Amino acid sequence: MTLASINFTLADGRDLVYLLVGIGFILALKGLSAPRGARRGNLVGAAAALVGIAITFTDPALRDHVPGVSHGLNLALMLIAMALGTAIAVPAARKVKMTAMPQMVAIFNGVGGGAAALVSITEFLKFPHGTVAVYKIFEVLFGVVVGCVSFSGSAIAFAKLQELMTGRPITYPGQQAINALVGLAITALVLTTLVTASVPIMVVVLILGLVLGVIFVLPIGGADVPVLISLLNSFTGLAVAASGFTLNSNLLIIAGTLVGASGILLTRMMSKAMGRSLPNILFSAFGSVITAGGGEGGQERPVKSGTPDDIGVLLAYARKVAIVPGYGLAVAQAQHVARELADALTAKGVEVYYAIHPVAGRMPGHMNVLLAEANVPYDQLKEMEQANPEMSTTDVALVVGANDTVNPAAKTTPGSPIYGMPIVNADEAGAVIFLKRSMRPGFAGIDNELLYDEKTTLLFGDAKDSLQKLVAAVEAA
Amino acid sequence: MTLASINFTLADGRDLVYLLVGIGFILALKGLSAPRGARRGNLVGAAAALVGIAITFTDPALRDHVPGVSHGLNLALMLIAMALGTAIAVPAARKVKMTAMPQMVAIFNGVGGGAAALVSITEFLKFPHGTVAVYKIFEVLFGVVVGCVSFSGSAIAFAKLQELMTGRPITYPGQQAINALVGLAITALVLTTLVTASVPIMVVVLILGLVLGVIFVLPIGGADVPVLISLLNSFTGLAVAASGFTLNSNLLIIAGTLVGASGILLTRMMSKAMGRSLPNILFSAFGSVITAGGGEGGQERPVKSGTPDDIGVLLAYARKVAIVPGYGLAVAQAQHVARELADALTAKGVEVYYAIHPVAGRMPGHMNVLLAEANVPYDQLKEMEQANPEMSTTDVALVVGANDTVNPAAKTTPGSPIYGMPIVNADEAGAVIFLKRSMRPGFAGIDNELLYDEKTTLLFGDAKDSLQKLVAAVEAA
Amino acid sequence: MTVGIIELLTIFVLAAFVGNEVISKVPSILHTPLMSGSNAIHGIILVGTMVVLADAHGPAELVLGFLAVLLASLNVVGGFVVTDRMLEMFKTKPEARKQGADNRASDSATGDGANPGGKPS
Amino acid sequence: MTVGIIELLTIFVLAAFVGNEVISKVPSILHTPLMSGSNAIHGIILVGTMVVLADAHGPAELVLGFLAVLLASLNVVGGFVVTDRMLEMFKTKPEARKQGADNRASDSATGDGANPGGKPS
Ligand SMILES: NC(=O)c1ccc[n+]([C@@H]2O[C@H](COP(=O)([O-])OP(=O)(O)OC[C@H]3O[C@@H](n4cnc5c(N)ncnc54)[C@H](OP(=O)(O)O)[C@@H]3O)[C@@H](O)[C@H]2O)c1
Ligand SMILES: NC(=O)c1ccc[n+]([C@@H]2O[C@H](COP(=O)([O-])OP(=O)(O)OC[C@H]3O[C@@H](n4cnc5c(N)ncnc54)[C@H](OP(=O)(O)O)[C@@H]3O)[C@@H](O)[C@H]2O)c1
Repeated sequence: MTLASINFTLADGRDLVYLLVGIGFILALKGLSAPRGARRGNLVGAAAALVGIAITFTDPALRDHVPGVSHGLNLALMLIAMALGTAIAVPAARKVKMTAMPQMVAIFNGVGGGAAALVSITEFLKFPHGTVAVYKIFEVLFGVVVGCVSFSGSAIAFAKLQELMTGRPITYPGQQAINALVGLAITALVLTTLVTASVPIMVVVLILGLVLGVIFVLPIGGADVPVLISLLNSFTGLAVAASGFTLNSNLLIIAGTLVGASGILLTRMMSKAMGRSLPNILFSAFGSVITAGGGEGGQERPVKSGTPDDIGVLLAYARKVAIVPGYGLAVAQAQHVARELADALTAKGVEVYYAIHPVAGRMPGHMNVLLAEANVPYDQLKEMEQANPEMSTTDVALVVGANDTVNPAAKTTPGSPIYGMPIVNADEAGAVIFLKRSMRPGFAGIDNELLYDEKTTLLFGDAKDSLQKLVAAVEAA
Repeated sequence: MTLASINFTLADGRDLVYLLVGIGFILALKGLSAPRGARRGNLVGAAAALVGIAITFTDPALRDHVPGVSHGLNLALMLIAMALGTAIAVPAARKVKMTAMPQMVAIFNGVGGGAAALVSITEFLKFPHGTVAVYKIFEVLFGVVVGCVSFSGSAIAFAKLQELMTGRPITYPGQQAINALVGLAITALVLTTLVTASVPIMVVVLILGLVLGVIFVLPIGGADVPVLISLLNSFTGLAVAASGFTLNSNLLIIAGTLVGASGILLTRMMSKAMGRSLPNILFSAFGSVITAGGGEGGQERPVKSGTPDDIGVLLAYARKVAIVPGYGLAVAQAQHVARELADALTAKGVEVYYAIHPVAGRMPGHMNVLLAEANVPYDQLKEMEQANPEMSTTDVALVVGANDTVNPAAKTTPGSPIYGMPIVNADEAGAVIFLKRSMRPGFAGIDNELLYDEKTTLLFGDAKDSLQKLVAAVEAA
Repeated sequence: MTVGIIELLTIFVLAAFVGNEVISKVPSILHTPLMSGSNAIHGIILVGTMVVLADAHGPAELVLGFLAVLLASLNVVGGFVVTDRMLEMFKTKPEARKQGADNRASDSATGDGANPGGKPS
Repeated sequence: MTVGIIELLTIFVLAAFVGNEVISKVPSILHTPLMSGSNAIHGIILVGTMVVLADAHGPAELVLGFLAVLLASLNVVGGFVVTDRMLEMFKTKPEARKQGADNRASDSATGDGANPGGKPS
């Protein structure tokens, strides 16, 4: 009796600590509401997670006598797995290039989904037969399916981004029908399992979940993948919440639900910024066809290209220059040189600002992260809404590796796939300069009229090289 | 066994409904984030409450056999009390004048606190002796004390606002010490009761709680009372949450905590808008001394007063006029005539806008409510932050029953009690007109230099009368 | 029984976060309706008073319970009615309002419903 | 046991509201860190996998449990480290940053800490 009551107090204390961990996670997310407290917030979250993990070592499951369980072995395996995980994750996370961030996030998300699915599977195997409430079985199956979809879906997303496979959408006839069929099969089998609690059927559900993840992601184009990752992130969150219901853990429910809700919201905000609906992103195999001439050669319309020296002079004698960064800047890692150019221009008395499109690059806020890395002063960074009114008084718009996000077709061509997406109005500036390597289109695979405009000058080459030449030219001017 | 499981299902269903009621309350509050959905939100909240009350009639407590309880009698009493409450509340709420809203809210808040306290008291009386966890006793005592403070505090607040007693702060020597003593006594007795669970001591705690509510509110000046009501609102919420812990009711915890959190936040936002700290509002007996000349006569400094006709001409030939409403407009119920004046001026081609100070009047957002009642077009309403930059290009600022909220002392006189409060910069307009009845100061009881400024003209009289004369004058001009 | 306390605490903490976040989005023009609206919400204590009165026995408990139900009914009914009255004034759409100010006479048919609050101009 | 499900559901609903409200305040420049930060948070499934592995018996359960702990550790550790790396770039204060851009040489002592990310200009 006394012992039981002590045990009880311990369990109670542990649950209280878990509540504090949950609060820590909420504070971590709240910290992200401004750049200022964001990093501290993340550290709070990490500390909370650490506390949560540490306190779990006091769980009676690690000590209570169960026939056939040797706690020493289990504990050893646990510590090995954790050490191994840390040993792999830390260097990987430390070394990854900023441009490869989306892949990294995809892989971490996938393993989380896998872990949640494994928890649910093991709990299923432990169910005593015939005595389990239907909703318990449902929680478990939900965790299995959603976790598996998240796992295999993230793996394919990773492969696409890492260019282990083509980034173009993979389509085949009857694709939607097949996907729907798999979905239906899963639903039917889940319903069967609710009644039978049969392990073999659960295994089939598990496999179908993995299959669904793959075929769900295949038709989604490489550049839509970040939106997809955010959605899969939300799936993992829901799978974790489901494990929380199964294990009666408030903490897992809170953490999982927070992520689930935030992922869905973030997905919607991203698709809105891209001017498209979520179903359109998921099911339209966007980018599978190149809709305009573009491509490698096409009909060779005339464009005006300039030398670094000409352009350097143009920039140095302008009053106001807007730098419009895009995906190419990220690929070329040209953010530091871009800042050097801005500094050189500022030194010449030119007013310089960066016009940041919300979905420039391949991740939301991609450009902000890069330019922050290059220590660009905050007051030079302008979000699209603030930048656009200034464009008409800007002398030169210097477009560095951006394309779709300055494509006027979004405003003028109702049939265009990007029609309706808000763009940076570089076309309203006095002159436009494009730094890119070729006439190839951007992510959306469509031609950009602005390239052929008479006030446009192109400077072909890698963005970093071109910028370096421009810095020299400006300093010489 | 079968019956028990049916009973269980009913209880489960009821709890689910309570969860939906809680969601309804959250949605009601979310509705208030924009005027558009606010009313629908409130109806959702009311409907949720109705559902919650209806489902409670299925509670087994209304049927389960308890020795000595005649459920028929109890149910009859319940229905009578509810009918009586509705019969009193509906007409009172329907007929109350807009200016008397704060009192009304105070009284509804007080009765809620009283109800929460009564729930806690009854639960305390029902405790089986010696077997109750300490935290259960604590929850109950918390509910009793906080509910009682809210009840008696709201009653005094009501009396002050309804002018059943003086609105001036009531102070006496050693006041703070006495309050602290009562607080300490309560704490000590609560601690004692935690151990003894003694009913007589609980009764003393109860009485002391009522006393604390009274002496806590006495030194708070009439015009600080709205802030106080918001705080007491939050107290009632917490008392309700405490009852929720006692009764194991998720719904009461959610509803009470929502209100508790929102009340505290609102209190802080209001005190910020008044440029003062919450402790200053609660403990400084603000407004007990008239700090500047002012009063009924004083040293009779010269002021310039004008006739309605002169002022009417001035207004009619201005290009841009700002109407600055204040408490006096509310008292005089002059909002409709103010709109008529604005319409008359607009018809003459004058640009008219209202400059709304966040704490003009006696409730937060008071002016917005009144002007919305008078159907003032939204685009003419400007919050202080938007209005101030326009003041320097405004020809005439027409101050209708406002005083403190246009007092430049807030900017210029570091010693002044309102120093630091943001104000509507009526002093920057080309000419200033005050509509008020006398030279008496506003709520803060301090003189207003702007009244003596050479560009200021006063029009003495009730705001509604004065405005009516101005309408006639403008139309004649 | 005691396991419940952690769940209740968790609900308390989460509700506090929800309240805080939701309220911080309310614009200051709606602060008075917010005050009376949240006031109405805590009137749901009526549910608690009903349960208390339901198994009250002896005159003391009956009187206390009766009073509690009465007070709580006042709170919840009055709270929602007062709030509705305030919000009624905000109901017209911005567009309709603007038009209404300009050409009020011709507009009364197209506005969303009658306009009991405002006096004719 | 079954009473618990309602509490768990309540916690779920409230957490969803909290997540929704908190996230809607995150500015778009922080969306990428938000994605990886929330990714890290669901790594707390590690706690669940630990409990599962703790009383696993038989090789099948042991292997599953081991894998689960491994995957979850990757998620939680990697997630927080990656997020920290991203946010590191946002760390300097606006004021310090601006000054830093203007007179970088004289400023390095007063800035808050070393600046490993940015190259010298
Ligand atoms: N940010 C997000 O969250 C997100 C998510 C999903 C999809 N997207 C989509 O991604 C697109 C982003 O638009 P964006 O304007 O930033 O980029 P973009 O339209 O994809 O264009 C990138 C341009 O950079 C050039 N480029 C590539 N490598 C370069 C290098 N090393 N040096 C110089 N130039 C290089 C490419 O032309 P060359 O090959 O000729 O050099 C290409 O025209 C939008 O369509 C958006 O919807 C964004
Ligand atoms: N809004 C809130 O939430 C809130 C809450 C608490 C406190 N307060 C405080 O209340 C004050 C509000 O400032 P305020 O500028 O609106 O008002 P105020 O400073 O209180 O001044 C009101 C003025 O209206 C005049 N007045 C009264 N009845 C009148 C009538 N029938 N016709 C014409 N004039 C009349 C009074 O002068 P005569 O007597 O000479 O006519 C007085 O000078 C601030 O100090 C604020 O801090 C506001």
